[in-house]
Amino acid sequence: MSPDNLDIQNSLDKDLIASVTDLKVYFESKQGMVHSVDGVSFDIVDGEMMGLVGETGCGKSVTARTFMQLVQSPPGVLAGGNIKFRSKNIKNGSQVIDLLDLSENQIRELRGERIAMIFQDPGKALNPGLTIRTQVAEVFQEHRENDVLEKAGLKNKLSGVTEYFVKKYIKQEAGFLVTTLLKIPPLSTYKKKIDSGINRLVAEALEETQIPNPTKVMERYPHELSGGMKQRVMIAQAIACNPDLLIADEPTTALDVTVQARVLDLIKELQKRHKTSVLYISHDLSLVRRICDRIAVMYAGQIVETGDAETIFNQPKHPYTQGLINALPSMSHERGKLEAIEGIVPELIEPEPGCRFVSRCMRRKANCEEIDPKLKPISEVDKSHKVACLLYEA
Amino acid sequence: MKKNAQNAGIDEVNFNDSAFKVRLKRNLEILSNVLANPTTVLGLIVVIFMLAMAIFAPVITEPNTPDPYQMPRDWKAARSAPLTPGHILGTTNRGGDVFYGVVWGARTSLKLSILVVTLTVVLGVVIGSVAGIVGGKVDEILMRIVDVFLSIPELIFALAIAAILGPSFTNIILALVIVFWVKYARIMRAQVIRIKQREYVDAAKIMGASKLQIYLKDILPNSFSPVMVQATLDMGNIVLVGATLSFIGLSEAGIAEWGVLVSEGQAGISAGRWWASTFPGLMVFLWALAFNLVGDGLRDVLDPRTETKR
Amino acid sequence: MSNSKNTILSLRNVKKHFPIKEGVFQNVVGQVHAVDGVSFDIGAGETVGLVGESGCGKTTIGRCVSGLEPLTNGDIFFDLTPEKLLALEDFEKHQSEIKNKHLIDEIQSTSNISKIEGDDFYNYRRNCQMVFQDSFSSLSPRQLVSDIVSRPLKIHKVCADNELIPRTIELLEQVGLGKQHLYRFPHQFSGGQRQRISIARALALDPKLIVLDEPTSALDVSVQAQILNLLHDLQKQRGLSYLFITHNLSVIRHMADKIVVMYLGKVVEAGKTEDIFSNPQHPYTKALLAASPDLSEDVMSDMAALDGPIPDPARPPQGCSFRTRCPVSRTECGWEVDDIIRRLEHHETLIDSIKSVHQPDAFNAKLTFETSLSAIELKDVIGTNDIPKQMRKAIKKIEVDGNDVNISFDPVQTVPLVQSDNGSLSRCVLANK
Amino acid sequence: MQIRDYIIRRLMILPILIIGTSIIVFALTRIGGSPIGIYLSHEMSPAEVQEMKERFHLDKPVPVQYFYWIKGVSQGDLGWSGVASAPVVDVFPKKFAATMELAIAAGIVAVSLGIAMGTFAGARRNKISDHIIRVVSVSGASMPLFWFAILLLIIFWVWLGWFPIGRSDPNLFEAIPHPTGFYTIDALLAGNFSAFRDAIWHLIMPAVALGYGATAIIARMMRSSLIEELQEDYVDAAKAKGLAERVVLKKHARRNALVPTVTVIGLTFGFLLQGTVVAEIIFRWPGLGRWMASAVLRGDQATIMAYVMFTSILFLFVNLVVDIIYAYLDRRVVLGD
Repeated sequence: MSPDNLDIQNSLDKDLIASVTDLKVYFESKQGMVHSVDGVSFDIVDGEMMGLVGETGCGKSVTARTFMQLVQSPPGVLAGGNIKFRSKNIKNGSQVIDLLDLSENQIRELRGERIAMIFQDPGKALNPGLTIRTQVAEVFQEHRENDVLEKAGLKNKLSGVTEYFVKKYIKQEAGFLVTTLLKIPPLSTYKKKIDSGINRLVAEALEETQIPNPTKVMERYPHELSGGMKQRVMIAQAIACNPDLLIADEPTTALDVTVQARVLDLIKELQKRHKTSVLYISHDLSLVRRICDRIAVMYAGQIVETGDAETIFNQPKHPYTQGLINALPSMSHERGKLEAIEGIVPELIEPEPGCRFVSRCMRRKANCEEIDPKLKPISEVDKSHKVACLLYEA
Repeated sequence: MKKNAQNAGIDEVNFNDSAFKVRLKRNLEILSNVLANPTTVLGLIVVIFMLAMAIFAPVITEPNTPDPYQMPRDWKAARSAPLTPGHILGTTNRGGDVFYGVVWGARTSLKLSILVVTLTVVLGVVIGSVAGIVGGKVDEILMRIVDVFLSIPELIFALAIAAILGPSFTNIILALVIVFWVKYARIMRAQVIRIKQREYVDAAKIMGASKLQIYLKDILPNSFSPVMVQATLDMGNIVLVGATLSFIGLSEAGIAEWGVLVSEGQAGISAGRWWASTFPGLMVFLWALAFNLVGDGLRDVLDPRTETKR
Repeated sequence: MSNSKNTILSLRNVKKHFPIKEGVFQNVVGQVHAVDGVSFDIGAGETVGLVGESGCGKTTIGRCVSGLEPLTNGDIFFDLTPEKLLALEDFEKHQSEIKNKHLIDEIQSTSNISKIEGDDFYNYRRNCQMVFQDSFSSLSPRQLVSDIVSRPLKIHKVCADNELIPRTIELLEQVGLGKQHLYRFPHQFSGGQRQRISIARALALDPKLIVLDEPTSALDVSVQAQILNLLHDLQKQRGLSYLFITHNLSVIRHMADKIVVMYLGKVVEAGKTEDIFSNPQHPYTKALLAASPDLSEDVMSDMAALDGPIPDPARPPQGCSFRTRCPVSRTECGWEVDDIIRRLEHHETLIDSIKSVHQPDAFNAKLTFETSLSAIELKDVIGTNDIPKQMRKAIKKIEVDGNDVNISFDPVQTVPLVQSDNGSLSRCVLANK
Repeated sequence: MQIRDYIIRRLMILPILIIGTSIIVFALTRIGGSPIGIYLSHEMSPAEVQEMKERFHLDKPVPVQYFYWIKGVSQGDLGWSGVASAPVVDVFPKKFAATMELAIAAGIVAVSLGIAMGTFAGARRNKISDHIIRVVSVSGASMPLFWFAILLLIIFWVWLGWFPIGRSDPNLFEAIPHPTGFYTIDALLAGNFSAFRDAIWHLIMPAVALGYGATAIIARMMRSSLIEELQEDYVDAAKAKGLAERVVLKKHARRNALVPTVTVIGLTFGFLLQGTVVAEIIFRWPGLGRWMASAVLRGDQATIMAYVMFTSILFLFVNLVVDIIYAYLDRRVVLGD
């Protein structure tokens, strides 16, 4: 651990698993720089579910992808900020690292192992050309070499060249020569054992997400499964290594309501059982309220309000959050009297200073167009409820 | 207040816009997108150069009499190397001026490609549209015919047709038309079937638009861009195949055509007279390359997938 | 139902089946029962909400109503006066003794949308318009807004050429756009604005009915609210009727006067909005309500989740089609042999050892296993709690005969829609009592 | 549709296509003036012509003529080749192996090089190597084969003298038995290494010339489909599992990108077949293509008909195989027309 990492370590509160500070991700375009994520800060409390809510194009998905360095560059540009993350189960104990500082190889060790991700459309996030087994197996092969060996009954039983070959095979690093050698005796027996070991791990992982008949399902191709089933496979894959942080990017948007309910139940249950922290991204405020402990509301690349779920829902402070809640058709509204937020989302190309919401805001003040509001605690009492609005600045 | 104007975006009032102006602006926008790609611009420059050469051929070199499309023969200067006075690119074994062939070959190629592309596009679009719209048995039969045509490699097919019709430039045109229309029929049918399922076609049906109206207003304009891309590519390909047929010997001997010239120059190669084949061949290559580059550029811009994203 | 108003649309036992083609010759091997006997009425100025999950047939109904799909069976009547509706209902009840034959004939020739032709059909086209979910796909990318909105006016020659543009501007203004938007292409607008253009186009012919097929599903909540308000205002101003198709229950509660809940091509519950939301009768409706996070005010309440997949609509379960996922199923739900086979999903070895299934009808079958042990195992499994208790009770006979197992159930008819206490219709054996 | 049904359907359409092709070929001979030309070997008197007409059923209606022709073809009667002064059936097998050897060699060059180049360029999008490969592949697709071949000839035969032309050194191959007709294989079977070297040496230039265009087409397709696959969500999902870039590329993206490329490879085969006509003329390769070229020039209809029929049937079969591979590889597709 290098000395400059030490002060970062000090700066992450003990109860947090991750903390995003002033994150800026821009995209190059013909018209100019698009400020998709523009100074986003929020914390994820260890063992809790954090909801990141916002409408289309507000930058929530980009934020999530930045955790894993999955933003394509170019056109993506990391313009500033950091994401501190407490990686807990690594050999030398828990340590705090800046996810954006990691090299390609370092982040790769974390992906799927300490941080995992569930994607919006399971139909697209599973490779159509590979069986479920092959795809789920990869997680174990990449990160759980020892478990595979143990399941195969080969732990501490291998040595020398055999061990080298077998490990290469598990890690998917085997070239043509090794692959061929593993197909002929005596090495082929090891290969068979490894394969059946992997099979058992995959079946267990699928079982965990309540997939009926895992040994059958795993031989299928993605298009042979229903949407809900595919999402379960994605979840199984994500939690296979029992990660510290699970990023769920609109995991139920592509599903029907009743299926959505099942998947949500499953995520919640697994989160409780494994004490995983979750960053749950959604456009649906009422859904997030239901399963998350804390919520951050995003608008046009910035966080406008954050706090615990009930507070945000019952005492929203930011005009945008209020508008969002009021726009939901609920019992209290008379027909045709929804409180819509008029206007449209501003362009994010080289935005001017000032509040992004100003053009649609019903409560704007004279200086809203000039001053960039900062995310600040609403009161001395409740430090966790923060809002970025001039109305609440003294 | 700059910010507000920006936020309002398309709400800005510009009432003097007319439909014509907007369409013109949109087409210019597409054009500027096409021109944003440097390789496309390069292709376009070469295309313009070639077209200029074809159009101004009588100005660049003095036309041969009586038929300017026939190579002039200067038997005394046969086998001259390039940079010989009067024969800047040298001459062939039989005294044909390579420069004359290069310039008038452009004119021949332009004639060939425009005729073939126009005829094949019309034929293909009509047949493809009928197959796509009528569907059922008609579609099945038309598509089997298309399959049969596609099952003979195009050069061999054209070769056989031209051979049986007898060697002449007109027969090459005919042969190429017979071979090339199928592509357009296929593309057009696929497009029509794709567009037919769009909801705006449903919307037009619900309005009560007639089938002809739907075809002309909804289906045709929205399915034409791949045809246009293919036509651009074929402006090059047709010259490529046409020149190959000429090279094999299916044009009238002695006409000012690049393939004929390459073939004529071939005889001198073993004696080291490289120029008579190299220059006209280079012209075929540049012609095909230029149209290919422009076609690729068009495809990138007109691709329906990128279009919906914008 | 009030007697003074006309009924704009009346669906009577509408069926739409799509053939399944398979094999080398693309032979028709079965029918997907996309819509399987649906009836409901839409009154003048009324909004009827059609809800259900994807694949339940709601969109197909929208397409049938707008005349895009011919019906397999049943009738759709347009604009019936109260007398005509009464006559029609009377005719259906007592087919043998037709009282006023000429009125029925008149209705058939002027109001039945699959029978009317020529001018009458043209008239229907003007009066029934549609707004689609995907505003990108429903607006031609190569037409200007002015072309799109004025097109219906041109087709029906509603106004003179020089009035075309003023009329178009008027329409745009009604949906909250203006003349500055006239000469723009659809891709230059945001999703909400494109949906407004679609609505303007639908309004152009001044229709009586608009079919709204998930008009706000692709939009963000804040924009959705704008569009819902607009739709409501237009309805008030023009006395429009809406057939509002959606999967979103909170939207439907906000918009609809009456609700029709569909499951597997059939109506499972229908009634007034308040009744259905305050006191749902059908277990499926209850599950849908519980699964919608924005409906229940109690945050901590568990979301009711339904077990199992939706059955294949090519072979929909007889009896009650919801019983395979129903948390409160009964013995009399109409269990059949397929249910047992579905349950065997969880018993790999058993389902693998089935050699053949001989099934003379849905309620009787002979399952042949590879070994007699498997046959006995099946009987054992059926005895355990892996099989719902109610289903077990419904089995009339189960006999092991060597490698064969003979199973039979009591045949049950399709569960009818019946009036329940709160006045809504529900298709459930529980309401049947 | 099931893969099995799809294949059966394709197999059932095949005879229709073959019959269709034969009708076109037959029709061609009827357009081109006197169909009797096929059968004439020397000038004949009107009486003799009349007799020939009857002998070959040319006085009957056209459909009947077609029937007799097909009957003849199916019995191995492909007519008399004026160019070769021998029955077409006898000449065909000798020339066939030469052409196939060339086409297959070019095919191997094109497929291996094309896929490698396409993958390389697609994975390094917008880097220098990608630009170079793009230039090479765009120019390859618009390169006239007759010109490229002549350039190779000028440079490597006339100027540098590195490669010979023709098919082989006749001295080396006279002594060797020819069980397959493929000189490279025959030389290997005979264990004659210098003959093998000679065969390869003669093969390189024509194979490269012929293969260049096909390489370009395959590389271009591979590049664009790889780029498309790399944009898919599942590639991100694979990365999110912590897989190495190499595994993501090889196991996930490249595999799926190969699917559309396979179709192009099938079409490329037609490209290679037709290219042999030109390549064989220029490199003096004694194959079917060169025979066809001289038949074309001399109006030898029997040879033309036989050649066109043969290449299209071969092309049809190759594409059938490719389609089956495609259907097998791409499990996503709902198969159909």
